[in-house]
Amino acid sequence: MRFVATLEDGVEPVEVRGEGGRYRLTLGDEVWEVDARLTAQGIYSLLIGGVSHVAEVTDDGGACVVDVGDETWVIRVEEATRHIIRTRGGGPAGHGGQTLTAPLPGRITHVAVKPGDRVEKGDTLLVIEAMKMENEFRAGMAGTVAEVRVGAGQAVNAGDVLVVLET
Amino acid sequence: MRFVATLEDGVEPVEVRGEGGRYRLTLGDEVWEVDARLTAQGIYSLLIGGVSHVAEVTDDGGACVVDVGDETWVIRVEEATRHIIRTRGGGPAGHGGQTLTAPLPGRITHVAVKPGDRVEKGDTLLVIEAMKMENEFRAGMAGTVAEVRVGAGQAVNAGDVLVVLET
Amino acid sequence: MKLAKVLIANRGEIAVRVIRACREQGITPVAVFSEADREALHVLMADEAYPIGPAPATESYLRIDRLVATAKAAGADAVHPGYGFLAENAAFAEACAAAGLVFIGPPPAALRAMGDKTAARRLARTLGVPMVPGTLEPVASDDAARAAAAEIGYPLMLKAALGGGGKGMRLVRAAGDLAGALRAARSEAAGAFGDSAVYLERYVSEPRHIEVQVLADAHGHVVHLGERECSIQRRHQKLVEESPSPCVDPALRARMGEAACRMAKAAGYVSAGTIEFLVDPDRNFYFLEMNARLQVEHPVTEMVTGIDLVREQLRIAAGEPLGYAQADVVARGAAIECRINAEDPFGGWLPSPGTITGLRAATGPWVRDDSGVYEGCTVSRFYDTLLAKLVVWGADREAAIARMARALGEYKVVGVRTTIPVLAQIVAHEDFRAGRLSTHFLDRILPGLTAARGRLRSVAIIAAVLAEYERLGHHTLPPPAPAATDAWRMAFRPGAGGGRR
Amino acid sequence: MKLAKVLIANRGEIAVRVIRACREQGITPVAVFSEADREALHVLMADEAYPIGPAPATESYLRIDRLVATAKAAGADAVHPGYGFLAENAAFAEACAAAGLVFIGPPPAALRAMGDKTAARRLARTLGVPMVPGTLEPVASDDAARAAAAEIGYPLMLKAALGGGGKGMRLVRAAGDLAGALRAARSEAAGAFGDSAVYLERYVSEPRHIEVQVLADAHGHVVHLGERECSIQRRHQKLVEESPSPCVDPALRARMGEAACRMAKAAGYVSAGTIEFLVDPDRNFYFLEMNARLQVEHPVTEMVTGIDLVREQLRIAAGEPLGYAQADVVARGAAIECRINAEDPFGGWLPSPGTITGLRAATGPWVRDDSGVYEGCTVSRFYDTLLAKLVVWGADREAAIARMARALGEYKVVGVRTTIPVLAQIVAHEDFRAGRLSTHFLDRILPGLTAARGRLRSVAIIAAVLAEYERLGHHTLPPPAPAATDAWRMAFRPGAGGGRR
Repeated sequence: MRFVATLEDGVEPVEVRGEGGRYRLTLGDEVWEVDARLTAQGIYSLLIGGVSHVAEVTDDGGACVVDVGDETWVIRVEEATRHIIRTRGGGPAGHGGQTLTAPLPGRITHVAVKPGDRVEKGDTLLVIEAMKMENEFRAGMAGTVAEVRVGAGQAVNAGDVLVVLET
Repeated sequence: MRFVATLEDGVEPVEVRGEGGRYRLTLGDEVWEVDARLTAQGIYSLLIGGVSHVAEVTDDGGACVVDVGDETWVIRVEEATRHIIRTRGGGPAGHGGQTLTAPLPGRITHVAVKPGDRVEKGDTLLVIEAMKMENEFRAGMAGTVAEVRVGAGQAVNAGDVLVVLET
Repeated sequence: MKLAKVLIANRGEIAVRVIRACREQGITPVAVFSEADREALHVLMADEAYPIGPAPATESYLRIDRLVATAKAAGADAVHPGYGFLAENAAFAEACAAAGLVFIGPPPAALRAMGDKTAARRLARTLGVPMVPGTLEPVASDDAARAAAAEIGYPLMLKAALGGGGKGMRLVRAAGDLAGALRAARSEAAGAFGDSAVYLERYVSEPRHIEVQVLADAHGHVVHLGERECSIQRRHQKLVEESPSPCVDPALRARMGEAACRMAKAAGYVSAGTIEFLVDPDRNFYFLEMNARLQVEHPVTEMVTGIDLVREQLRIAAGEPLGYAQADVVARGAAIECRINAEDPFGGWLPSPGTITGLRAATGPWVRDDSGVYEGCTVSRFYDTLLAKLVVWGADREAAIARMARALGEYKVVGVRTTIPVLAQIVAHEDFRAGRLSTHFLDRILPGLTAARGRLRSVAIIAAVLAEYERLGHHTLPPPAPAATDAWRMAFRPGAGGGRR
Repeated sequence: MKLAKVLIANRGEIAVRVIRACREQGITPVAVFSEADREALHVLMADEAYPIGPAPATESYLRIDRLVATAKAAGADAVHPGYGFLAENAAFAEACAAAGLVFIGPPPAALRAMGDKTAARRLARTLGVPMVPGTLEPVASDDAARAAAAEIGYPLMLKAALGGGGKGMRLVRAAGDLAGALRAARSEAAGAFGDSAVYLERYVSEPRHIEVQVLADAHGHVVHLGERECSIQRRHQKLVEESPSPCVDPALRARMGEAACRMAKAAGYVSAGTIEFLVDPDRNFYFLEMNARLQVEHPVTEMVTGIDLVREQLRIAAGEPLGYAQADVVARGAAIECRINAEDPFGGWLPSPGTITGLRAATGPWVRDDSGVYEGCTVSRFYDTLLAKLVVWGADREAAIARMARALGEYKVVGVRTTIPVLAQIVAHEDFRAGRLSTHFLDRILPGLTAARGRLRSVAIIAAVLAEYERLGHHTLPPPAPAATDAWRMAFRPGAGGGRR
């Protein structure tokens, strides 16, 4: 079975064969023989050429966060055909803007912008309070505030759209 | 919903009402208000009148083994109607014999009896080796050996019938 | 008097810590919980647990009325406040006393005396305990500030009189910056503490934060239990603590300890408390403030002295004398604590609430895990990010560091992001290993720390791909627990007369 | 020489223990595993792990050829044997040496000397170390036995010369029973050890089993680390151990320690070893045997002395000198170990293999869990029943007992039966609390111990009924981790403009 792994630093085609704990994976032109076991929910034991790895794999909104040894990787894995379909034509067209979604649940304690405001990259947009910490969110680009969907004092869930910027 | 709990020391009718973590149970003529949560597989948190209990419930061949505080109880729980059907007529007729089944997986290291042998209560029937320990099994009653289904050196699974005695 | 039942007015790891101490002393521990905490570890571990209100702390853990009423209804004879929440709240201590409950902490007067920073500094000056040169009282005017500043010299610090947590603080490098800094500090102090008073202090470069643990009974006996170095901080949040401090020798320890005991005695202090000092690169120490509570980082002191601080708090609250003198307090080896917080150190330190879907805590020789969570539990957005404190002991600092590195490598938390990876990098840092610390250490190294990357890239891809391969269900991995039984089933010969029940 | 990579020829908790020590010393730990152990904890924790054969130990963990070949192939420079399996096997030590691998243990000659009980007893006599009065050599004939018995006096013990684990032992109460007992003991010894030789020893009533830990380097330095009391045994299997022994005072400790060091020196012993003594009610001590390995119960010695025994083994194997003398070994407080075995103490002590479906180990202040298992792992029927060793330290014995009671209460294992409930009853027993111990203690109290019953009967019924109620799916319990998020979702107002991604 063919997959494509998309990492921050590149895209890797991966082929997998095998079952029942014994696998042969081809990454680029490297072949890896892997003895893999799921030892607990999300915790994999991999033996590769005698070297023992324990990898924690957490689903994070469609991507995998993989902790192995002292390293952390965010990897999106897709079936090869699905990857091709998704990326054909360069993916969703750039919409020339930026949407700030809440990365964690919390309470909005401060909103610094209103629709129509001009912001520079790094300007504070709003502050979310969670776990007794105030977390400031800044504009990732210069632009104009198109929408502000939340108000101070309001509770938000992770993933909620907060502010939409347009170039 | 009505259940019957069968313990070593008695049979208790139990009625349960409620859902979503809040229950009212009637045991005999006692009423218990229980706030119950499953905190992990088989581990329940019960708050009863402010008293906090953590109960481990393990399935053991149809019965529950319940560990709570420093106590261990083996309890068979049935829906009331099922209990009535099972016990109507006094349950399965006494067959006037005894069947020794393997209580754990292991290897038979010694068989002390053969079909036709007369045994007294407490006589050794066979020995199962498991986890580096030799475990001797004795006759629970006097009788005659009707069947010996295993031989020395043989591996057995938990639940396998080993020896059948007849009175 | 003997304490029979203690209500713990707290949650998380410190509630669990106190529950354990109670149980070991034969005291019945009673937990309280907000609506968000019904399944929290402290609720599961206590003998009794009572709801005290909705999730926000202001409606539950900070509700003096409900806590006192619950303690009375449960028949508790004492209340342990833990740290944070109401631990240093004199009104809470008084409400407990009024209801006939023993407050396990200092008397209200000592709480008030220590809560007022200016009063505490005045006491220190009276006692001849060194302080960073500065104005004892808040400066009344800009002119007064200018005059004082000229005497203290630049750079200097402006600090809010009622401050804490870095708010209302400003570094002033030169005379020209003073006026603007005063305005900013006063405004911030007014906003944060309702009082705009600020005072001036000489700026100490590369300071270390070192604190001394004291124990005082109700009979006038006071001992100190040596120091903790807490210089590794981020935004005034301690992340790694240790005892002893690599920069404190026996002579300095004796002087700091003596000063701390003098402060505690003069304040009429009772119970466990901490005197915080700032230590400059020339090993001069200066009084900062007193913490009238058990500290988060108390375990490192426990591991080196062998003295159980919560047990001592319970004994002292019951009126027992300490029963030992300063010479009986003997430290052995070195201990380090790392705070495992639900934060994403490589993602802007954002808090990471959620469900802990996988958890394997470090354990084994000389590893102590003071945790408030378990696999399957929820990390609520309503409370602070501290999940667990990982503490190790070693025969010397080097052994303790090696053990901490080992333990951090074992500690696995799945489902929420934690500080573990950055803690591992701190513990491996050459400056940390050499004991070259200051409160700027973390700010200095953090920009250079990133998630370790490289060596295990292919392994990470393999794990991710196999997880997806399995999720698609085409070729499942062996289930979590097969092996012996399966092999066994194959070896079983049904023809030999065996039959399943 | 510096050790860089060590193969651990063992499994379970001791393999994990050695892996941890290696990692803390910067040594690469290499695991081996049988087919039953692919997912065992030691495989997950090691840097490397290699298969060595099928599940039965005779085809894997006892295969000297495969272990040596694996160590060489992996590039290890040393082998740690743990305890059990090949730990005291001189042929294994020699095979390692022949392959250029450092064997982390005593030299083969010392292994052979200590493995031969008669030779060890002869050495003890030569050195003037007290022994239970008896025949040094096996008795050649019934007549010789009768003559010796008359001199020793009745009651007396017959013991197999090559014995162990209680096999080939017989208590003889009177002269008339001697001939029959001789026949039985010889036959049992021949069957168990391939040698029918037996010797006679005076019977000591109410003996205590107390052993002394020694450390010896390759440069002739030997120190002892005090004693462990291991009197709580069932069928010669230790269940609870502690250090110090409640019956040993400093003078007795010094005499036993001196005798132990004398034995170790005379035997040319190197590495960690143990001299077992029997102590009678008048506090006379008698040499029993020497264990030329790390003992299961070594952690209690570690907790009171602060000395890491596995680290010392690694250092000694690398040729380093101890670097400290007897006076530097200082014990503090008291430590207790409880063995958590997969056995059903209230079901005839049957082994309980299976899958651990739920696990919450005890932790917190001064609690050490040396475990070889994790939640989800399989307890194989092929190996011994030891799952974990729960160890606590306290400032004194009373504090340690209270802490152990607390820790046993926290320890939850679901899926297999364990010794935890009976350990809790032992630790609560008044004779244990008073330190009134002998090797008969457990046999005496076990018949009176039953699963605690009564107080929680209704609660147990409630839990069982709710589990069934939930299983039937009519009214499910809240899932393991909701609370905050759910409450949160209700508080969320979608009308205010929020939308889910």
